[in-house]
Amino acid sequence: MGEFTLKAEPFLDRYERDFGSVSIKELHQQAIVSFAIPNGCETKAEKTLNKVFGVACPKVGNSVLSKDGSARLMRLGADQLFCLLSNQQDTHSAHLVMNQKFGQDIYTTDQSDVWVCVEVSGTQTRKALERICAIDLHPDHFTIASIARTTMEHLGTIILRSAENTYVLLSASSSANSFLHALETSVENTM
Amino acid sequence: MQYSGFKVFLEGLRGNKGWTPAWREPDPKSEYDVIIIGAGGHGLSTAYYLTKVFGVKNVAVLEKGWLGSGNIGRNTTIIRSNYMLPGNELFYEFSLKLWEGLEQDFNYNAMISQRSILNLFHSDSQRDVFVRRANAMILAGADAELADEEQLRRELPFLDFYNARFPIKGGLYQRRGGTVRHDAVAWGYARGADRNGVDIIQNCEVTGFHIENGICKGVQTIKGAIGGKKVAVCVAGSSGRVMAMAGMRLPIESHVLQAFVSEGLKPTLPGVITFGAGHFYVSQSDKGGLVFGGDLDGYNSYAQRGNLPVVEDVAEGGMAIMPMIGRARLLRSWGGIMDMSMDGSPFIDKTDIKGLYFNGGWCYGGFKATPASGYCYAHLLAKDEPHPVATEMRLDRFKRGHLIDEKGQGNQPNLH
Amino acid sequence: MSDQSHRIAGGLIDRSETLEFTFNGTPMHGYLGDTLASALLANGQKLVGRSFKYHRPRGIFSAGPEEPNALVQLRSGAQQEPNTRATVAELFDGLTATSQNHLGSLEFDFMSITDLLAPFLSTGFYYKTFMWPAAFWEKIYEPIIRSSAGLGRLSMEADPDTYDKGFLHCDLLIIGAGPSGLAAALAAGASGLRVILADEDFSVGGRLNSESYKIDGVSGSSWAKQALAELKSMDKVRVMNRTTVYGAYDHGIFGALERRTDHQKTSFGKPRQVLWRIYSKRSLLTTGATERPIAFGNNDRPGIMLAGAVRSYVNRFGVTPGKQVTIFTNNDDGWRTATDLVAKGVKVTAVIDARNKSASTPITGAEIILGDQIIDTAGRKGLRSITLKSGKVIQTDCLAVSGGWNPNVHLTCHQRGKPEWNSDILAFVPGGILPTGMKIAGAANGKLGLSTGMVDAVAVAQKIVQDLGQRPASYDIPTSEDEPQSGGAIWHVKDSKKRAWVDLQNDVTVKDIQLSYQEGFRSVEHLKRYTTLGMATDQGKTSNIAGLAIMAECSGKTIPETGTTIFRPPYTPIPIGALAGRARGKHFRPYRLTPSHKWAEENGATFVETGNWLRAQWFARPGEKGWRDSVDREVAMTRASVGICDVTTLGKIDIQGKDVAEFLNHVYTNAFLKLPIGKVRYGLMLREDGVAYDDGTTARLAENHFVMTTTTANAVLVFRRLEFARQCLWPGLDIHMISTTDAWAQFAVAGPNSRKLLSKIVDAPFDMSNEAFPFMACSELTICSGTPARLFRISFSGEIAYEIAVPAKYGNSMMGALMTAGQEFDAVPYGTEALGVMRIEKGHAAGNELNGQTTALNLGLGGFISKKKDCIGKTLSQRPELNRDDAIRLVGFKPVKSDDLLLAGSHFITRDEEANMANDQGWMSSVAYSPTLGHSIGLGFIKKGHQRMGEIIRVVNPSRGVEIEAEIVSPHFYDPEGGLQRG
Amino acid sequence: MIINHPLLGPRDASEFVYLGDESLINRPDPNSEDADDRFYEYGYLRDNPAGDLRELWYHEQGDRSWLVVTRNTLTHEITSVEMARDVAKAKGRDK
Repeated sequence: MGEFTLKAEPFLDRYERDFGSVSIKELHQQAIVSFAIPNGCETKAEKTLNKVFGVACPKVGNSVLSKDGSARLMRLGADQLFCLLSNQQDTHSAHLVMNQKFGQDIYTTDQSDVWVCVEVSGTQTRKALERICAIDLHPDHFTIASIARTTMEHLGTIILRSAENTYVLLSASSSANSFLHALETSVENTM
Repeated sequence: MQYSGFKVFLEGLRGNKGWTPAWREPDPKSEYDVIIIGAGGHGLSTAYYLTKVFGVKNVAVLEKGWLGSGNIGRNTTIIRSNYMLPGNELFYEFSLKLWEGLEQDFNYNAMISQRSILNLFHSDSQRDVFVRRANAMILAGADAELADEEQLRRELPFLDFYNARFPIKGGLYQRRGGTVRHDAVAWGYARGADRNGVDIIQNCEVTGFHIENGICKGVQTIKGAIGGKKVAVCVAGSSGRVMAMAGMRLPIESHVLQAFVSEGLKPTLPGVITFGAGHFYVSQSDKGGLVFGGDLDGYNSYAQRGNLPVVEDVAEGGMAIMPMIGRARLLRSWGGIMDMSMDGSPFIDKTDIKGLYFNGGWCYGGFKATPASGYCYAHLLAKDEPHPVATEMRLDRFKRGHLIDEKGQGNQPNLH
Repeated sequence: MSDQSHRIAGGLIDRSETLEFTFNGTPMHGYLGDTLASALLANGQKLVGRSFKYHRPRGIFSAGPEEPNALVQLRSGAQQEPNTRATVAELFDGLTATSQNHLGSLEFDFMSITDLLAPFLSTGFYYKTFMWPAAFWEKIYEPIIRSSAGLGRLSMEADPDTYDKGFLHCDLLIIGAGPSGLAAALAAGASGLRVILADEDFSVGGRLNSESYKIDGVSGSSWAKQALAELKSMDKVRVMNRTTVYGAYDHGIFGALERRTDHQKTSFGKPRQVLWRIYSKRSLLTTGATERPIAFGNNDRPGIMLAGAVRSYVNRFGVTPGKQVTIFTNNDDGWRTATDLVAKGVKVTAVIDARNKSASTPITGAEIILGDQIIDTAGRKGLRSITLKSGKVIQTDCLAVSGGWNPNVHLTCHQRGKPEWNSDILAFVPGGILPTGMKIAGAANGKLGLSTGMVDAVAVAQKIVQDLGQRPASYDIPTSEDEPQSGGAIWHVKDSKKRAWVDLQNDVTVKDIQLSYQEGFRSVEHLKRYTTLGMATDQGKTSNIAGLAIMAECSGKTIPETGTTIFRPPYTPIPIGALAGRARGKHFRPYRLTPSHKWAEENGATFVETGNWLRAQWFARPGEKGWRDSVDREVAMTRASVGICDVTTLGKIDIQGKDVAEFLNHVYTNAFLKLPIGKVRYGLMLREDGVAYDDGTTARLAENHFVMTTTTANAVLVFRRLEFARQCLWPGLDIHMISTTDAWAQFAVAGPNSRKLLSKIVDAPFDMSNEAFPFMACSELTICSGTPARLFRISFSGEIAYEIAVPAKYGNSMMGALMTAGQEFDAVPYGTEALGVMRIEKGHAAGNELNGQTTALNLGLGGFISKKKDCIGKTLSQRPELNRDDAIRLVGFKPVKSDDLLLAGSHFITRDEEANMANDQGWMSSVAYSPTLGHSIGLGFIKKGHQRMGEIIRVVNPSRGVEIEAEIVSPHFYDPEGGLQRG
Repeated sequence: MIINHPLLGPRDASEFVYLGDESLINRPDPNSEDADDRFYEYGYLRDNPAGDLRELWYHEQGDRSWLVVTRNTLTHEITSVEMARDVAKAKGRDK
């Protein structure tokens, strides 16, 4: 016992770079748990979520921060939500905690390592994202806390507008390097 | 009128006053032995062989628009016989052999150019599949040649051997494959059929079939009813619409395939080249345009036009294997409607309605089949039995479970 | 500069910035604001190119994108850009251009012999000859035709520039920033719409920059400048110059190309062009109109231009194309050219109006000739004189021709809308099915007067504002006047005996069109295809209508009866590089890396592309001579002790819900209803057509929690099909799926010592014994002091084997830990090749066997289709021809001579039968050299294979010129009873 | 093309994967007497209309929902978009 221990290695090696009016940063301590709502249990599930997070369940295409601000609930589909928890030392136990709280009301799956999580921020962010994102990110249209699951440069991506000029992007962890390249190129091409 | 270099010379001296129409513009007669619906490539070649080879005399071809307005007039002109399955390969090889003597046969220069077709492969397992195919081709009497990377580097130095996402590992050549001036095929067959006495009636849309007690006796058209002992439908792209008038549902969906041509360029590509890790195939026309295409748009359509995602996908495929075309410009894009069948292979068959015959389901491979399709359809119409190389192209094959699925994609037409 | 012989005063160019350039190596100068064409004209360069077929000397014909003649090769080396229209190429310092399509120099083109042979090269001549002897076509005729045809040359080097793409969204896309577009944008912008105003030119204003119009009392170009400034102050309006909207696609999506650095010598590492997809709720086409010429004898000489283009050069660029200009018109608009030239002090020799009608303004110093027409011209490399029908000869070095104006309907045709004939303006206007949400205004809609056009555009813009549910703000339409527009229907001069060009670029003459009619090519499409009219790089922007008119004349029909031609995307040619954007080279598609990629890199792995994945193929060790050495060693060491392979790429799907077991029973051929918790089961999936589709395993982790694995290749497709089954076929079942392929780093640990190795890393009290954790067991557990993990006891190699999964972030570290723990067993990492060898030794089907053409019966998996239940594909798998007696079966092959190598793709022929397709018995799907058995082995499909064990067959490979003999054997070469993996 | 997703609003069609005629929802009863014929027709025969077609699209790069889209195959105009799951339930497939 104890002879071997494993080290978690973030997908982009804690990448962080300031381009001036845009900066890109890997959020490497993000726990992600997916919630699936059992058939016919929408009301019950929404009640449970309200109880656990202290907020009403968001509508599809939107997200909401939990009452204590520690978790963000993103409604991706009719029966699917993602829960993002920032600054987690152990990203893989979050779903177990949730699982215990939910029982069979909601099915949970650990998604932490499915996704590389990147924050892009700065005044020119929208101009850079215009190059790869087909979603209309105009501030009147894609309001703060809006989310969308779409595709960028052949890669499935979830985009969240977390603040005025800040976006959190989730894309498959196995192609993290290609995704980062797409982002960097977009920023460089619009500088 | 017989065409020849001498005739061109003589007419040049006479101010080209002596050329006569390539075909007549007849009014329909009340009755024909065979009515062919559709003056596309296949319909016209059917009429040509029916009269020339099988001795049928009284034949009409009815065309909704202008002759050659189907996919014969909007394809990417490739001929080849690089198939794998017995139900296909013998047929396409027969077709390629007919192409080889066609111009002298119908006295029209269709610019049949056997400048080779090359299918690139990019992985070991893809190579295995191509070896299987190459061997099948040779066993069927066709030609096939496997080229390794080194050979391709020598022959096609402009391919991306240096920075490719999917490295080029080799390719399957069919040297006898190539390209043809597609419109000229329609015109050559039309002129030939017309000279054999076939009435080609343009602007004569068929509006219904005359079917009595399960027997087809003719058609209704916008120019009136026309009787026919045999009615041969040959309208790939519109098969569903036409056969619906006879109350038949088909194992076919109509899909749009886009095609593209660049501005004219001095000789750039020696032959046809296809990408094995994306959707792109290209050749160069005698006028100098790069003629290229890729995948179907993917959705059912009769609109003869496509959308941007496929345009971009095709361009990406092109740049992936030959980045020297980056500064060549796309001049025109257009769309054709494909009869996409349930296993990617066609039909030349009788129907359950006596006297009504069907030819269709050519997917995006109909052009290369033009001579054999017409020949075999003519054989079926004349003798009421399939030509030996077209015995598998039956409508009931799905019911029996006899699939001719080259790509292994199953009953989803847009994947073939 | 004094050396610019044809430069005159005025214009919108910046004379303080001199730009140097060369044409065919000759140094020349121009100014900022010039196009290459205006600079060439300023330098007195009349001859700029050769025509396509007859290699006729040609000069600049237009001042815009419709240019048929002045195509040049721009730049040099790998950046050489053939067929660039000089009329839209912005001049920059250091530009180099060369003329194209000639053999020898531009002045002495040997290929101009074709012009002398023209009588024998009439339209379609090539269809009538070159047929004998047949073999000569490829060898002789075609190479000659090909090298004389074509236009410019590619460098044949990879395009060194980069391209980018992007997405834009707007309420209203306005295409064309001429007077109508600007006014519409001002009106819509004032009403608060999100507007994009795009224009292909580098300076907005459209014809305002080329004409002497006044708007609101100032010059048209000044008004355009003011309008631009105002639009730029509106934060919801985006003005995009140098941006060509090239295609109208479904549902309001447009393609647009923005040229970012084409006006510079270098791109400074930035994308040269950006391809935009514009999503618009509405669009407004204000693309104006294009002038058309009149065909007459020898109307193709350098110096013969469109009259409006002459105005452009004089007014916008401060260049006069000639010193003695003659005007030939059939309409009022042509006269304005004379007025403008006179105002600029350019000598107008004569104005010839084919009608018997004169304009009101007197033209100082010009001879006015009414009711006459030009029948011939002289001057091979530059116009010298013209001859009129009346016999009069006029010396002139520039002829400005106006045949009226055609609305620019190009984009309205992209959804196969057919323009309609408007007999008032004698031109086609937009008609038929228009692109969704599109409106047309101004000259593009046939409202040819300046004032009329602007009023129309504002009205349409305000209507759009209303349609979008907003209130139109008040907008004062600027004051301007309509210029006189009436004209006559004169398409070509009938009395010309000489060749009269209709399509200048493709060398289609009036006679060619008449011959086309004579030979029966009478529909518009036949005309186009037979003569090549309108098929050149300009898509016939200046020639289609005349062609149609001449055909109408031949048939005695009207123009609309004769037909219309529609334009196809793109509006102007678009570089293929721009359409591809960034997706080229290594970035053609994304890379997916396995969690242990870094470890593999550090440990000598060779990688292979597997779909988008990059996987370790083998790990070479020093001294190994080739890949076979490495692979043989990896197999041998795994079978001898233990090997480790990253198998993360297999698809993983987390499935939860109350009805998962029932669902799996539907989608797998074999039974899953009673799969116990803690167990894994192999499963086979069929397509609904009964053909085998995918295989994998599914583990039951809890009552309502399952984990499915799929093959690497089908991961996405299986997920899609399962979602279809879940939502569309059995929507009542409670099933929830999410992909966890990337969540878990999964490693196969295989070999007799695999258990011992893993025992070292699993956390207590997990019991690894065969009794506690037998073959096909699974469990969640922790390893390495607390890392969550999943363990499956499954085997692809036939050995005692496990697959162990840890969260992907630990994957790289895990590989290291496994190797460290395995050191004492001489553990070996193995790649996909060794994996493949072991699966062939074991007789497992993989991608080469599950190729979408084979059934469970073919694969020897018929027994996996449960007789007790239905599943997807079962009914259709029972069709008779899929179950023929002589159906192919998957079996093993071993060479009769043990040194022989089997090759995949070989076909099987029964001994003593001839090798042909009729006797084809099947094919070899997978082969490997088995280090375990010491010879080559293969898997393949052969008719009735299961009944032919021991038969020797011919393995033919004619494409490689080899044939060997092989024995049909069981596909299970290694441990056929399967005892090892259970040990 | 743009598909107006009932839950997500307008999305570019490139986020979707096309399958085909909505009738693919109507998987026949495998236990019916004429199951062979019905599966053959279900699997292979299509109306393939030139006009309105109810067809299945999968929002693969989105919420993973299958949709039934009514689209005109001559003009590509889309007149309605429904969740396929609701359509399937309305056909009684959840029984």
